Amino acid sequence: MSTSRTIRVEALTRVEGEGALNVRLSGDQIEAVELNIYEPPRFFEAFLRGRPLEDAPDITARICGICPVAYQMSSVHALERALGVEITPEIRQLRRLLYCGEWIESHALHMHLLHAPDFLGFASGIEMGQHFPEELKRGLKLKKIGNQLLEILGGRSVHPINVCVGGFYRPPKRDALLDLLPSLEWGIAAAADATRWVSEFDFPEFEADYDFVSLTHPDEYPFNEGDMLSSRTGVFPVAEYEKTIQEYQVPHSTALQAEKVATKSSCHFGPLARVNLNREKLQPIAKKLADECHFPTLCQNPFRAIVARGIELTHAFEEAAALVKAYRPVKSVRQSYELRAGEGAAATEAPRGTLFHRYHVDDEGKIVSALISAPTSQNQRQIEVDLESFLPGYLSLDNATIAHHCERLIRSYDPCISCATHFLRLTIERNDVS
Amino acid sequence: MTTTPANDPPVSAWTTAPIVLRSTKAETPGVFTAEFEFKCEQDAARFASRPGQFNMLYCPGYGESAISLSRVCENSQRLVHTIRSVGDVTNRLARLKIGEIIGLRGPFGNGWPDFPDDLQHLIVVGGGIGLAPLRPVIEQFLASHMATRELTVLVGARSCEHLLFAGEYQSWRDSGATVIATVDRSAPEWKGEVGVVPALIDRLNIRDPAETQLFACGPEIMMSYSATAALDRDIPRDNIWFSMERHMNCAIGHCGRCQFGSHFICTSGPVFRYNDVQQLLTIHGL
Amino acid sequence: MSNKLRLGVFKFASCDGCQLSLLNAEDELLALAEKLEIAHFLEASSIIGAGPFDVSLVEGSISTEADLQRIKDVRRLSKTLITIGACATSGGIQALRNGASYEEFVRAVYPSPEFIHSLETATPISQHVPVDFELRGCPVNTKQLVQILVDHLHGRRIRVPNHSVCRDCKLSGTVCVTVARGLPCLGPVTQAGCGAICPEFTRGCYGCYGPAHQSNPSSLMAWLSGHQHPVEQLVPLLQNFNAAAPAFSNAAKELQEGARR
Amino acid sequence: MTSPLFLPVAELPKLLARLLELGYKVIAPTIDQEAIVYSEIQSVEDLPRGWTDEQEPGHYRIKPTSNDRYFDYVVGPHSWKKYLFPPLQLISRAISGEEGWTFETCSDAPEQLAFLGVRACELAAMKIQDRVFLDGAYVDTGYQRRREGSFVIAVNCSVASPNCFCTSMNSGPRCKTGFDLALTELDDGMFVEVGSSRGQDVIEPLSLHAATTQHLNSAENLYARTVSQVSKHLNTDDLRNRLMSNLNDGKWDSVAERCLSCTNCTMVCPTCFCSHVSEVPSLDETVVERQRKWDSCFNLEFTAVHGTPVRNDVRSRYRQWLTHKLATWHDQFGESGCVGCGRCITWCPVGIDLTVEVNAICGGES
Ligand SMILES: Cc1cc2nc3c(=O)[nH]c(=O)nc-3n(C[C@H](O)[C@H](O)[C@H](O)COP(=O)(O)OP(=O)(O)OC[C@H]3O[C@@H](n4cnc5c(N)ncnc54)[C@H](O)[C@@H]3O)c2cc1C
Ligand code: SF4
Ligand code: SF4
Ligand code: SF4
Repeated sequence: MSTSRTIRVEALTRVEGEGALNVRLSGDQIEAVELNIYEPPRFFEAFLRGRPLEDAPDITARICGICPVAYQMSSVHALERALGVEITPEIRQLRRLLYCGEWIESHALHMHLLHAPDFLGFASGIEMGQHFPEELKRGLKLKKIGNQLLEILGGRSVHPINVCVGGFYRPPKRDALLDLLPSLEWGIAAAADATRWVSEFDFPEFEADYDFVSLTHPDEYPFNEGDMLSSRTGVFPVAEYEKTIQEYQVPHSTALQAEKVATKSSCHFGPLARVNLNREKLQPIAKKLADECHFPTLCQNPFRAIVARGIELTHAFEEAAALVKAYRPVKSVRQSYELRAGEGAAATEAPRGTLFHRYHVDDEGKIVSALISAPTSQNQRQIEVDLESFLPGYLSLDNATIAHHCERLIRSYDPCISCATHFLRLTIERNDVS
Repeated sequence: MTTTPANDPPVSAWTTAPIVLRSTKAETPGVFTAEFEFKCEQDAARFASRPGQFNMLYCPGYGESAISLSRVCENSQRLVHTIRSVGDVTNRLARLKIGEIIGLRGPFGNGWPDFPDDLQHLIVVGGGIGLAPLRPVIEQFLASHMATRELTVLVGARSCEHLLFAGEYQSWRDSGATVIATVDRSAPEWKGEVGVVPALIDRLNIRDPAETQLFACGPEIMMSYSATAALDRDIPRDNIWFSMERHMNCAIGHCGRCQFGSHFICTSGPVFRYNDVQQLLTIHGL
Repeated sequence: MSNKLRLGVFKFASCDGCQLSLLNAEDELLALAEKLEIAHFLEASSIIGAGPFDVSLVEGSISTEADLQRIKDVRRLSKTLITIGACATSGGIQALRNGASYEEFVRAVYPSPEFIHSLETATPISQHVPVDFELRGCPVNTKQLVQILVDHLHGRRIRVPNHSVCRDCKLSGTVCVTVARGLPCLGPVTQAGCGAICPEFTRGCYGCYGPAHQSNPSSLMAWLSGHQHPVEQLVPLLQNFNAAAPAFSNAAKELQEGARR
Repeated sequence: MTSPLFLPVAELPKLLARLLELGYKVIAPTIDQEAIVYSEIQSVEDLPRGWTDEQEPGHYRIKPTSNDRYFDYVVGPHSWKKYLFPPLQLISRAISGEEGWTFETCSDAPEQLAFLGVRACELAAMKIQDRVFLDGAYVDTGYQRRREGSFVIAVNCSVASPNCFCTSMNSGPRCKTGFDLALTELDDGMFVEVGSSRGQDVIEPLSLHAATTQHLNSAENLYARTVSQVSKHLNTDDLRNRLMSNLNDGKWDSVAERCLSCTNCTMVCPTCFCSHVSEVPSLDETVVERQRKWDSCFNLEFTAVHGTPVRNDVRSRYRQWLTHKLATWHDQFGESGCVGCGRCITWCPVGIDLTVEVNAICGGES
């Protein structure tokens, strides 16, 4: 007997932004898996046109309140490339420090409030806290330290105000950073403990042969700089990003999806990809931690992304503490520049994956066009592909249980749907995609 | 005749004394009378007030409100306040339970002037909650057994259920006062006056205007028209007194909020001679 | 289950930042959760609670037909409805489309415009349903958000100061960036709430909290444009996250018309 | 008191050292945020030596000078009121215990502050605030403690900005009373006047020589030159009555069209004293602090009675400010509330000039 049924997750929860999932089955055959992002489109690229280029970091930050720093970093780097601005080592370090703040905040949030409850069988972090109060409090404290770091550097944690093309409006106060140092040092150990805790969770047996993609840098764990690296096809320059990874529109979603141009195959972005591709560049304690938690050299179980997140959380605390110790204020951390027409692209590593921006600017400093590729959009196709291979093992279960499992898998990507919908492009030439 | 603060300033103007709610009594819709007692005797000993003064009642977390003493109890540490619930503090006050503690700073303000020796006739005009700070005056007047002198109490309210202290009018009358109540909106059961208070002044029997005093508290417009009516009846300007209301925060003349022209209502008022405010009242948004 | 107040958190077109501001109340979150039952908060909990809600926090603006229906449901189910953030209170950054050609926006941005079901405008919640209180900010301030929830729990009227950013600059000893550095700053016409952080970081305020009480952006713009600040710089300053707030949009219009003349 | 002394410029550090040794925290002009502001200094190196300021309505810049004087500028955005009447103060605390609420009055630990570089108009401003906080029916004990604990070293102005009008307000530029020590910066050092026995005690151990007639002459010349630089004037003749008889004048509308109601003028004014006490409860509401913050008559909520502000438009709020400062202040405190420092003119983001507005509203150009 072959019946057709539809499994629906009407509203994905504990993800940032709003989306749904539709799975159409015909008997045991999966007809379609559709990740439906129904977030209303907000047309960022459209209204960036004609605006002063200085506005890009503040405006693109509003694409996502969870990873505004990522938007600020990708936009300023891309615009600096267009203008030919070289930033100083001091600026570069402060940008890494700012990014540490966002990773800490975002990773601690996702691990403790959004993802861990899945493994322990709770509906929310707050409910989990009734049974794991110490773990939740530790998580909240870790998160808070990330926010404090963001506040010192950026004025506030959501949509910081201190980032500009050319650097920062004002250098952070050294005293404020030094006051935070004990917390950062506490955070290294606490993050490692949190990672050990999540690494003991019961992970579903599911692996896939992913094409992991992230930035890579010869000396550092990737934040703002470097080339793109694909586990399948190797290194490619950021400037060739859209030639390598192409986006397209699907009728069931307001977010665009991405796939490798050459193979029309999906890619996996985010912490799992980064740890797999850049493990050697982790800070010492984080690296030891990865070994200690028996994190596989090539981890292909998406559910284990929570462990990768913990490793990166630890890394971010370590790196932040080191940067704070080394910080010596200089009078200005802002490079001046001359306006000129040009074009520039940059990719940086948002907590949940690579965020790519490209801008054209004119000689009056106005934005002519903008292209923004957000991590969630890029992972969206991958999530659907995963679900297609994950689901057959669960089809004997009732719809609600299947839906629950699907949601768990989706959540392991820490999708930020707000980002995804702002992933819009100016032109797309479908014919080029062959 | 001038008015002077009745007592020396407290140790620090911000020192807050704990007071305990002893009883409450519903008056009109949204208005109730609360009796408090000082928690500490030494606070009670320091406290001496006169009619027309007010206290700052403090509900922690909600804030302070200026509330007049609606009865001045001599030789007693009782504090009687009649309160209209309109917002955070007053609503909180309305929810207090017997025995609960709140804070008090006070008394503040100058209060009503002393009755002059040659006083023949006192006219008290209270609109709405404005009768509260006037009740101590009425009670003091009646208690002083001034047989030859006359007391007229004019009370105005939106409707008869809003007439404050209505249950006491008869006893005031029994003690010799003339009490006339008027309402804006009549109701079937209402047998009294309908209309505004100033209209009542036109009809009063005022034998010796020069020795008549008028104390008013209520909406500014009501007070102003009452004053005009009183002037028409030849009551001298100097004999007309208003109790004014403005936003009050510190009550000690330091926060600037209650400024009204040259005056801080909290320290040089709330009671003003009509002469001192008449001009100012004509200026919109002062 | 208890006499806790039931809280609903709802999202419309937005960036999630205002909801995150609630989760950023790390020190207060657990204590709040003891007093409020988080009945619906997709970002934080898998329980999709049905109404009614004692308090609903609404983030985001209305920009689709479906959302237009949904906000009415939320209103119906909520005793007290509080909008949080610039998106919800003035339309947010996406309201920039309101003045532009919507068709062109969609075509320019999506390869298959026919898949996109969206309204031509992004509008504040109060344009569609009655709102009990609007908390400003892009994003809202966590302290203010916690404060209004606590005030509500204690039966106090919800309110936040509505004075200008300048007052907070002065309270913290920040030197005015307009007067001392010649930077254009919206602080004098913007409602406080952020803590005057932009001037503290030596940049002008860009108006996240929307117009202050009885604000006078026309006068400020007239002064700035008379002092070496070109209209092309001032108009975008007004057209940020509160571009559709009438005081700001009118001032921008005036500037543009003045420049054309 | 004693006859004037002379402090060679090289010995200025000794004066500072003496103050520090006596346990004073020394507050003086410094450069920060591209302005000359008051903050703690450790050495004379922290003073804005060789800098001056440039002021116009709505405009302020600092720039280097060609000389190396320590005090060659006028007043900046800060005033000493931030130390005597801090912008944020804890007033009292309520603590909920088993027997209900108990109340504590809070007072900050008294700090010994030495103010270095107080200008004549600022001395006048302090005296005005003394009247508000010390001379009325109620004494602000915190203010009293801070005021009595502070040591005041005045400095006579060697320049005036186009926004200064102290000569009209009879408050400067010459420091006459209200200081412990007063300095006049001459080419080679400071002409020192001692204004109190406390001042005498501080300066005594420095064993300074008496100032020479030449010093005295140079100082006099400098005063005269500064007076001649004061270009702004306000006709104060009968000003109180002129303003009070124009309260309904239509010209208030014209300033209301420009005024932003942003509070800057009141915040920078060294005499404005409005404040607001608000509740700061702990999350569980078992401890509630009351916090006093600077407030302003330009804020809408300032006069709200049952939710409706009495001064419900910019016109009435600007009028309140100006008439309070220049007219009703006389009634309340027996003098003007303005010392002519020009801060409200400089720091108004749209350059509204009260002297111009007064002339517009009630005439009297002088
Ligand atoms: C001298 C004087 C005597 C008064 N006597 C009485 C009285 O006997 N009985 C009575 O019921 N009311 C009286 N009032 C009015 C009473 O002070 C206000 O109704 C009360 O402060 C409102 O506070 P709330 O927190 O309940 O209202 P909300 O509207 O929630 O709060 C208003 C805020 O404004 C402050 N506020 C300060 N002054 C006022 C004011 N005048 N009106 C409104 N808000 C004010 C409040 O403290 C509070 O912080 C008097 C006012 C004055 C000035
Ligand atoms: S108001 Fe700003 S921070 Fe809040 S949801 Fe909208 S874009 Fe995000
Ligand atoms: S910097 Fe901006 S907000 Fe601050 S005082 Fe100046 S104009 Fe006002
Ligand atoms: S009113 Fe203006 S000029 Fe007068 S003292 Fe105040 S700030 Fe100075």
